[in-house]
Amino acid sequence: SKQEEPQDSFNIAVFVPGVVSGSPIYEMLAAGAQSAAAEYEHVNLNIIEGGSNQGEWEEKISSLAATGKQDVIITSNPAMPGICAAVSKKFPSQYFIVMDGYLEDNDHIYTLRYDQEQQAMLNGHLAGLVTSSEMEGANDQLTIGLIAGQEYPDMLDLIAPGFLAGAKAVDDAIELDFRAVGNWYDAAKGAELARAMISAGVDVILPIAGGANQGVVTAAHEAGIYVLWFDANGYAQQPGTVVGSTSIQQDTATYDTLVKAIEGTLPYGEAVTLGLESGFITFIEDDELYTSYVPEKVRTAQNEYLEGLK
Amino acid sequence: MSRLLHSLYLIVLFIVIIFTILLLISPEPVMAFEDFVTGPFSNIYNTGNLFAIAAILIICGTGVSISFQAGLFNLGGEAQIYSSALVGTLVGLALPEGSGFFGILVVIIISMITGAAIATISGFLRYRYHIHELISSFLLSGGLLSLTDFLISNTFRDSKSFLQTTSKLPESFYLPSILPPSNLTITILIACTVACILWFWLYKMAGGYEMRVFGLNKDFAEFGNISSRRYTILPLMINGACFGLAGALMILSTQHAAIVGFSAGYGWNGIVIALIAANNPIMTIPAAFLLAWVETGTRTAMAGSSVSLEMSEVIRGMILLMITLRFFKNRRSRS
Amino acid sequence: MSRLLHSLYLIVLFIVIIFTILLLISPEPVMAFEDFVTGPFSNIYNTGNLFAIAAILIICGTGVSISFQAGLFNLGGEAQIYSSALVGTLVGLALPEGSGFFGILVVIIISMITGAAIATISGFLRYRYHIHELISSFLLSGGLLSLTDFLISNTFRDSKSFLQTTSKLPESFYLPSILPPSNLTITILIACTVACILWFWLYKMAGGYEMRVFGLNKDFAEFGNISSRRYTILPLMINGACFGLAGALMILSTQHAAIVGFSAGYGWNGIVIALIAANNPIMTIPAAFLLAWVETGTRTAMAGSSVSLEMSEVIRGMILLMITLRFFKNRRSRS
Amino acid sequence: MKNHEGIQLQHIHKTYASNQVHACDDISLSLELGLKHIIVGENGAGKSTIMKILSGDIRPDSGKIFYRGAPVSLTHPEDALNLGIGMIHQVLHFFPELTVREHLILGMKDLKPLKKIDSESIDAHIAQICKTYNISFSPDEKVEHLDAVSRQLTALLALISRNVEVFILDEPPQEVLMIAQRLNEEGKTIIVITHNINDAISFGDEVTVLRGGTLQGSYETSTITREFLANRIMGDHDSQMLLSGGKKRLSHQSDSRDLIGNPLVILEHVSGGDLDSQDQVEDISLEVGQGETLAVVGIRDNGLKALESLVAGYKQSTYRQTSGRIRILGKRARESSYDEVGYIPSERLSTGGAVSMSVIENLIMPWRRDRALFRSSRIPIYSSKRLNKVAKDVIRDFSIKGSTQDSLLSLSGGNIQKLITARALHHEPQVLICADISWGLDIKTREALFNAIEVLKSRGMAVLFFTSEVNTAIDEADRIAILRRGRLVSIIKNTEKVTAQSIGEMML
Ligand SMILES: Nc1ncnc2c1ncn2[C@@H]1O[C@H](COP(=O)(O)OP(=O)(O)OP(=O)(O)O)[C@@H](O)[C@H]1O
Ligand SMILES: Nc1ncnc2c1ncn2[C@@H]1O[C@H](COP(=O)(O)OP(=O)(O)OP(=O)(O)O)[C@@H](O)[C@H]1O
Ligand SMILES: [Mg+2]
Ligand SMILES: [Mg+2]
Repeated sequence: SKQEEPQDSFNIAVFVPGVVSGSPIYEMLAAGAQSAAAEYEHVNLNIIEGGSNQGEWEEKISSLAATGKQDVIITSNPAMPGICAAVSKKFPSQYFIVMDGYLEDNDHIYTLRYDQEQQAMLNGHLAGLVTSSEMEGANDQLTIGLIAGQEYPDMLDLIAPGFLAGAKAVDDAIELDFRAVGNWYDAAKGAELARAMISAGVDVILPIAGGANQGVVTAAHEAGIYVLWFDANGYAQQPGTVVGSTSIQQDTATYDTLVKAIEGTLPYGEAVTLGLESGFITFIEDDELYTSYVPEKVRTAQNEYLEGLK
Repeated sequence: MSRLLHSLYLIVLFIVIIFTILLLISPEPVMAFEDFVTGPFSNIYNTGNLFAIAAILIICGTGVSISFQAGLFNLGGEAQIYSSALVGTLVGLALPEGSGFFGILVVIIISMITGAAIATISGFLRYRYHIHELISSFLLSGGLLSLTDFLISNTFRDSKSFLQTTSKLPESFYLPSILPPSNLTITILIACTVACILWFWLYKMAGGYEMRVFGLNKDFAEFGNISSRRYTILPLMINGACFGLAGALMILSTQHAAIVGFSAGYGWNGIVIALIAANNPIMTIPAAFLLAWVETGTRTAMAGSSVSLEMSEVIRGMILLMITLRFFKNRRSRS
Repeated sequence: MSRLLHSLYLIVLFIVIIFTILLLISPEPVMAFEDFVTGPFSNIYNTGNLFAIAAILIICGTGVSISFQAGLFNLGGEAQIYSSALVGTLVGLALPEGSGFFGILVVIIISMITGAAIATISGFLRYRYHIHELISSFLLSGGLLSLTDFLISNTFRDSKSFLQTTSKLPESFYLPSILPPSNLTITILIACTVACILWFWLYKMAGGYEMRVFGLNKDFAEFGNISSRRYTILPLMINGACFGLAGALMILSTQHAAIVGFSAGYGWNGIVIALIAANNPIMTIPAAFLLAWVETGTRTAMAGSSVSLEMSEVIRGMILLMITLRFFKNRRSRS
Repeated sequence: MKNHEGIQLQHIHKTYASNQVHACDDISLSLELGLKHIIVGENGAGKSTIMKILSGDIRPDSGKIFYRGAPVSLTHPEDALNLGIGMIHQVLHFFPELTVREHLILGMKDLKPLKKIDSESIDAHIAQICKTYNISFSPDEKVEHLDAVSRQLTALLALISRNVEVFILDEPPQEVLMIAQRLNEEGKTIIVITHNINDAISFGDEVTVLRGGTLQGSYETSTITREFLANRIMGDHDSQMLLSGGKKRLSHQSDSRDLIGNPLVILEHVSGGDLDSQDQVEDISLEVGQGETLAVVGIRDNGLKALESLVAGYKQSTYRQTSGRIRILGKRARESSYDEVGYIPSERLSTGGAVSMSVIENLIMPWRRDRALFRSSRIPIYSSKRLNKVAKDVIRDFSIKGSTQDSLLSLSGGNIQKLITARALHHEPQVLICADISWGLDIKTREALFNAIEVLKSRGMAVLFFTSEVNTAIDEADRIAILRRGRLVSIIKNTEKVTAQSIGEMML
């Protein structure tokens, strides 16, 4: 059947640098791609998981490109633009889309990223509000926590500073306790780090550590302090403990981008940064778990900040 | 007396080595050292966890000791724990919610059977087709780990959870706690019992005796008319059952659900324990405590932010190597 | 004639098994099967990669064969590849940018020395203190893997990269390509040369003869005045050097930088290859191609038909197990 | 019918897959219970093979086995043992690290995996058997410290304690044969493989002859003569001459050499041995001259093995020389090359070769670095042609049955012994150190071997020969040194007056 419609068919390969299940950002990537493909008869979609060995990603993407059958390869993660650029050298006719990454001036690569600094500022502002609030689990000390899976450029240059800046917008005296787990899976070590932070007086933590997030939530729940969530709606993780969540609409963004690619209108070579105003980054205010657990005063202040940023 | 001196010397040596390593890699070596040494006992939570980790390690180490004593190499421990824990959990989930003690027993037995079955495949292949159990257990393990990952994160995934996990077992399946709020349950008692029983079997009963002889030199076993079928398959079966037990206990006492990758590393650590304990089930107890102490110690040192995660692994590796070296040298000079 | 029939039967059996597995797990089994079988040869890129993977496997397998033939067990291959690749890369980065051929040679030699040094530790401990090389290499490997992870992702990390990796080597360090755009470089030639040389040494020269005797019968070796120190240490040294070479070649031909975990699995696969090849360096060549074919085949099948990563690992494991099974059964029936 | 009460092998065929040797060709045997049966035949005749089949060690390609009238299927030695049939192989498989007691425990029938081990009653049991059969050794001795005879005794003890009814003994030493006699008196069936025709006729009730894998016939020993038996074994060759070899050959040669030639082996006040065991020697002084055979007779673990190891310089980690001086061709032990000193160790398979390696590879061990084996004297790479030529020469010269590429494992016991001997003699060494070389060789081969040694001796080779068999010493030596508890009692000239009895008395 492949050969009957060579002219018409449009093949999309989704390369997931990791595994889909368990990672909200990749789940949204897959979902967005699936709904875009579902709209067109002639679009074939293939989702390929690359696994956790970073050393193999380039080779795996290359072998996708080598088939020569993929009209576009879409992937997501800040490391991928570099890898796609390298592959592009070997397969100059292959088109790539990289979500959540940034690379200018390669006329076969389109990148799209979210303004993570802004997103972190939103989380940071709420953290500032929480730590200085009268909420049950909050203490007098003005320290907020950020637990990362690893230290990587965007984390150090954008997220952590954004997070602190958001908090300082509440009270300039607020300090940041930043620690890295060292990997993206070890929940037990996540919990240990969280406990250490808690004993150092932190009362609200933003974990950006993949599977290790769960350990942070557990430790926070035990100690009765608060957790914020990044990238996807996380209130249900532990109602009452997770008191704030930003999200990015990677599914919609993927859908929009792919539709343009299928229609032939995607401007390859461009690098887009989506900010708050685009609507692809939000702070989730309309969740019942948010409204019921977070005092009105805090919510109002957060809403003002959110509107102000837009 | 000289024995005592020697032990003292060893302890001092350890301390110096650990401290030197920390000095090299930690920004705050004194604090890190303090965290490392006293951390595991600084609060009930840590101490309880140390015991909980040790319990699982004892069981894994004892199991591996058995197959090592039979001269068999089981490299498939990782999957034997993980897959059998999943199977046990699924059976537990299928049982009525208030199954309590009976439910716990069923989960344990099912997990043990699963673990034993997986390991037995390798034993059978070795006996029947002379395929080295080292290859078959390793390859089988690779496949099963992925399969289990797949099953947890797709087929049996709890759609309400953000984690890649099955649903949680009902509370009636939780093992009774010792030292709350730590993870310690009666696992430590079970573990010591298992180690003692297997020790007794190994050194005081005919089957264990035959198995050890078989392990010393398989080619010559014919002389004693030792059944090579029995002692190729049985040790792996016991080993697998131990891993299954370890998996079930981790589920029943700590995790309460099969989470992706939750048992990673225990299969390998079982080998390490067995090696340190020179394949003596009773000796796995101190060996496991040592490892658990190093484990919790590096964790608390890390949580105190004085050491990074990988570095803590390095320290762990170094300490293990030192222990093994000293231990073996010591043992050798005695014999 | 019956030999031929038997081979045919084996091939048919393979096909049936692979197909059955695919039928069970793939939404489009026919296509997946086609991809699996022909995928590795469907384009230059895949074929090149198959050769590139096989090259590394040949080197690892040959190295392990040598220590196996001497009756020594090196379980530390993972670290011997990984750590020595890192050391090689760092030295390469320290050299002037346009070092070219000379730079490549230095990187290779340094990596080989590093790998050999690591393995030699175990040989020395075995000879001097009677600590089993299996224990020491395994434990040492655990520590070194973590240390290498740490060094790559902290001390020597390329702060501009999003990956956990060192900086890339300059282009003058890249090995000459064969079959661009694939990853295949002259590694395959190096690999076959190494296998042939070591085969030659093993079966046609006095040193190899002595080593084999030592591996088979220590008493006979002593009878013939064969140095037990030399043949406890040398084989591990060669084995380690091979792993170091494999690490260096992966860096110089494919990765161009030491990325965290890039070589994971090759140490174990070396053992698998050696066992399949019955420790004969020449036979590691077909064994490595078989393994590489399965590897590339599952990759292309996965890329073509949306089989999940875990499932593809399961297929891979199964197929390898089958191959090993048939292979050994076959070999056994011949003897 | 008496036969139905015994053991019957019917139309047994066995072809070894690896080399297509047809080791048993339609062999049918009927062995009556309660008798002493002897199996004889040349090296490679298939004796061990047929008995391994009866003991369940290997499976026949076709044929039936009946025991006490019922057909039996023997797939594992355990099957045979459960029927009461047990075999002692000449080269025994042991766990070197275990003690005698532990070996015996292994053999116990009523051992159940969950049964506790009661070592006291086991000791009592061992003591009782030892007393009954007049065997002496301590159950705590590690098997690796036992000599070949004691190992055989251990194996026999294990069979006795398993209540075996049919004992198959593959070339047992005299000590074992003596116990077998007692066992037979108790009604047990004994099957003995031997090359010793005197033993065969004096010990056995019935003798079965095999040749080239086929059955030559079974005879009651009371009805046949040595000459007849030798003839059946070897065919129509001049078996007469061979039977009368030994001392006769010696006596006419040694007349011409009264003087001992230039001493090539010199031991001066040598002490040492395995310091952890009885196997030690003290203050040994002796000389072996050109063209002379000196036999050292003694009990193996009372210093014989130690002396052998010290002189050969073998196992230096176990056998230490504490004082004295050893000079062979003016050099220390082990310092000479293969064409100066040849060594045939007493532990044939364990130290004499690597069983899974080929005949060639086993042969070239001593001269593996010899340029003559390389493609050219510059490049140290073996030339297959040259290797093959050497191997073929040796195989031909010593009429070894087997081909160069076969593994050592696929040779018969006697042929392995030939190969190891051939290796030591091939380069015509000036000194030969050897232990029990005739062990396991058939009459013809043994004769050929000693003739070959005579030839070398006439060219000046000195032979130092260690043996525990007094008769061999008397047959083959020019002088005999008698070792007792690690000390030399005396060194005597081997004249007509010397008898086994007189030497035996000095050894005790
Ligand atoms: N495992 C084996 N594989 C292949 N061939 C074998 C094997 N064992 C014995 N043979 C061959 O079978 C023949 C008979 O061997 P067997 O051991 O039965 O001889 P034997 O009568 O015991 O001789 P000997 O007196 O030398 O021990 C020999 O030619 C030998 O080479
Ligand atoms: N330790 C061993 N390991 C492997 N094979 C062995 C071993 N000992 C003996 N064999 C093999 O078993 C066969 C018979 O050996 P065994 O010594 O029992 O023969 P035999 O006929 O009793 O010898 P001989 O005729 O020299 O007395 C031989 O082919 C030999 O290669
Ligand atoms: Mg506060
Ligand atoms: Mg024989």
